[in-house]
Amino acid sequence: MRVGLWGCLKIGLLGSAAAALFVSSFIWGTVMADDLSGVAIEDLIRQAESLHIEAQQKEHAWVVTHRLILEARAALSAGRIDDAKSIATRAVQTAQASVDQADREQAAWSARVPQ
Amino acid sequence: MMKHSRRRFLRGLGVAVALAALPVRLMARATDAFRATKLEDANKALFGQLPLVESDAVNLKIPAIAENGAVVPVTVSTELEGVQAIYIMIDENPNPLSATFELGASSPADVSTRVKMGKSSMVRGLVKTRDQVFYAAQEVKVTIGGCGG
Amino acid sequence: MAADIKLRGKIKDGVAEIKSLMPHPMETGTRREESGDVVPAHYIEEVVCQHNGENVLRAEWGPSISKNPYFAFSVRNVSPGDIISVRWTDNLGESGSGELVLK
Amino acid sequence: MRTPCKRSLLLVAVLLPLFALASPEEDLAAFRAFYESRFPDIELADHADGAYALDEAKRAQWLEMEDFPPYEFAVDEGEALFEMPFADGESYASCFQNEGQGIKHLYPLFDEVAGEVVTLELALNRCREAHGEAPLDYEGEEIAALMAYMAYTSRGQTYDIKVPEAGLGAYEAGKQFFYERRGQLNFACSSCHLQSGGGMLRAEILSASVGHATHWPTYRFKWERVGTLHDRFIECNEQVGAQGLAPQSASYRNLEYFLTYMNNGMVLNGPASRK
Repeated sequence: MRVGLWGCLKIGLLGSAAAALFVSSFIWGTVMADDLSGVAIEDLIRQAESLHIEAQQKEHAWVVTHRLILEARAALSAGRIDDAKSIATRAVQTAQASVDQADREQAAWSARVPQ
Repeated sequence: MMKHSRRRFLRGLGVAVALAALPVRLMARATDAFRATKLEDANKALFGQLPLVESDAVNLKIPAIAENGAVVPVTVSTELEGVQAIYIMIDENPNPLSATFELGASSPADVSTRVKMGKSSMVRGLVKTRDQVFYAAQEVKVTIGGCGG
Repeated sequence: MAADIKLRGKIKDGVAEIKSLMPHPMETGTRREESGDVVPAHYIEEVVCQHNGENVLRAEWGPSISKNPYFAFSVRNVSPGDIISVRWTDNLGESGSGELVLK
Repeated sequence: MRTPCKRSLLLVAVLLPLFALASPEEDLAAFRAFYESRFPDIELADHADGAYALDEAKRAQWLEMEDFPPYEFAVDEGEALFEMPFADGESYASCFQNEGQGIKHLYPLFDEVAGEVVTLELALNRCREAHGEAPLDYEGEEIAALMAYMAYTSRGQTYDIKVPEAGLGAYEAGKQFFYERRGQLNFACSSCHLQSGGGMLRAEILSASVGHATHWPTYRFKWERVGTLHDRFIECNEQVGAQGLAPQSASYRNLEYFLTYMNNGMVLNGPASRK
């Protein structure tokens, strides 16, 4: 059946077009998601900064946090999204650890005084 | 961290006058020897074909482990007669020849200074008489300081 | 603030043991500033020591002598009142000097 | 980045009753006893030479340096600076007892009126400001040279730092700083210089904290210049991965107060040279 065959072809073409659209929309979606994670990374960096400032106020800030925050910012503005994300995550971790250290040491220090 | 500021050192006014009164130099600067990057080349530039003889008569005082590679105290002395010059060489430095000391007739062969060492190296103290060169050598370890480094 | 060579000495059995310290940066010409710029070579090339105006010792140095060089040497046949002088000249043509009257 | 100390003494005062409080005198006795039992063969007074009291080979090299140490230039510069009159005709001598000669061992002291620890560096800058001069950079060469000269005129004086009732908060804050772990390496001053004092950190011998405050300012061959105790605090903090505080911040002054009190009975031997 010619018509049928053509019809099949048409359906097939339409199908591929739809599939192409679907795929491209998927890619577009990924781009959108990346854009969103750029904002998320910015949030991570801000979180690290605010914890870092808290540690500074408690006089327990770490050198590494400062360095990681700068590196995360540089990676983000260079468009190295994956790097930026992992560096920012580490910045948050070290900043949190420095704040935890400050809080812990408020009491822990006294055990080290020779009696 | 630390601020390093370099100072300019003023020159004494009397220096130019005093320099003019200096007797003629005994020797021109041993430029080739100072520029040599290999121990053999420095030796050749300084001593030509003279043989170098390791000798207990040369006293080389230098720490086996340097506290700080930037300031390693070193003394070279000898009781040998007729010493004309003393030399300090550091094998592993970019230019092994560190210093030469030409002695006048009334100067005992005994000099001390402090040298820079980039890394662990053999250090040599050499003394030259009219026709011979004697030396003592010692390995000096330069530690990369942990906290202090 | 200019600082001259610091000199100290004592006589022992007619031999003067002289110690000197010379303020000088002794730049090797290979060190870099934090900015990455190479600090130009600036080091003492020659040191001349005199006893009552007579040359008794002449040293030539490379840049591997430490910053603010320390230099000790001895002079024979000295008496109290004798004058020991030391003068350096560096690769930029600058110089410095110091004098000591032996006691 | 350094932040000034914002920890209020009030907070310390609130926390103090939470644990057994030893008096400064008891602290000092326990501190000295600790080092005496750790180093039974070393006179307490010898710790003023730091790691050089603990190792013969290092001591020999150091003595060679001390024979003609590079800080002598700083002492001369400091003397010239000290005697240079201010624009109003006065000079540093007018701000200190005994015209500033042989008084370094009296610092740091607790100023009961201002309610804070006053170090000699702080007193020097306050002197300048009182006479209309701009304060000196605490990390600069001039203040280090002045300190070198003032230490030189004070050599041989014995430390006898006092902690009045009002100064207890500052003393306790300094003590806490000494024992608090800091930085990514999670080290306290005491981790290296009390617990592990005399031990090795890579190629270095860790000095004891008795004697840590007696020999400042110090020419460090690593710095290639004379630096102050607070320069060293910043460096120590950075070495354990902590951000250094501002020189002459309240916390560093309190730390200096505690450390110097722990040197009571020892003799001032600054300026000095260290590797």
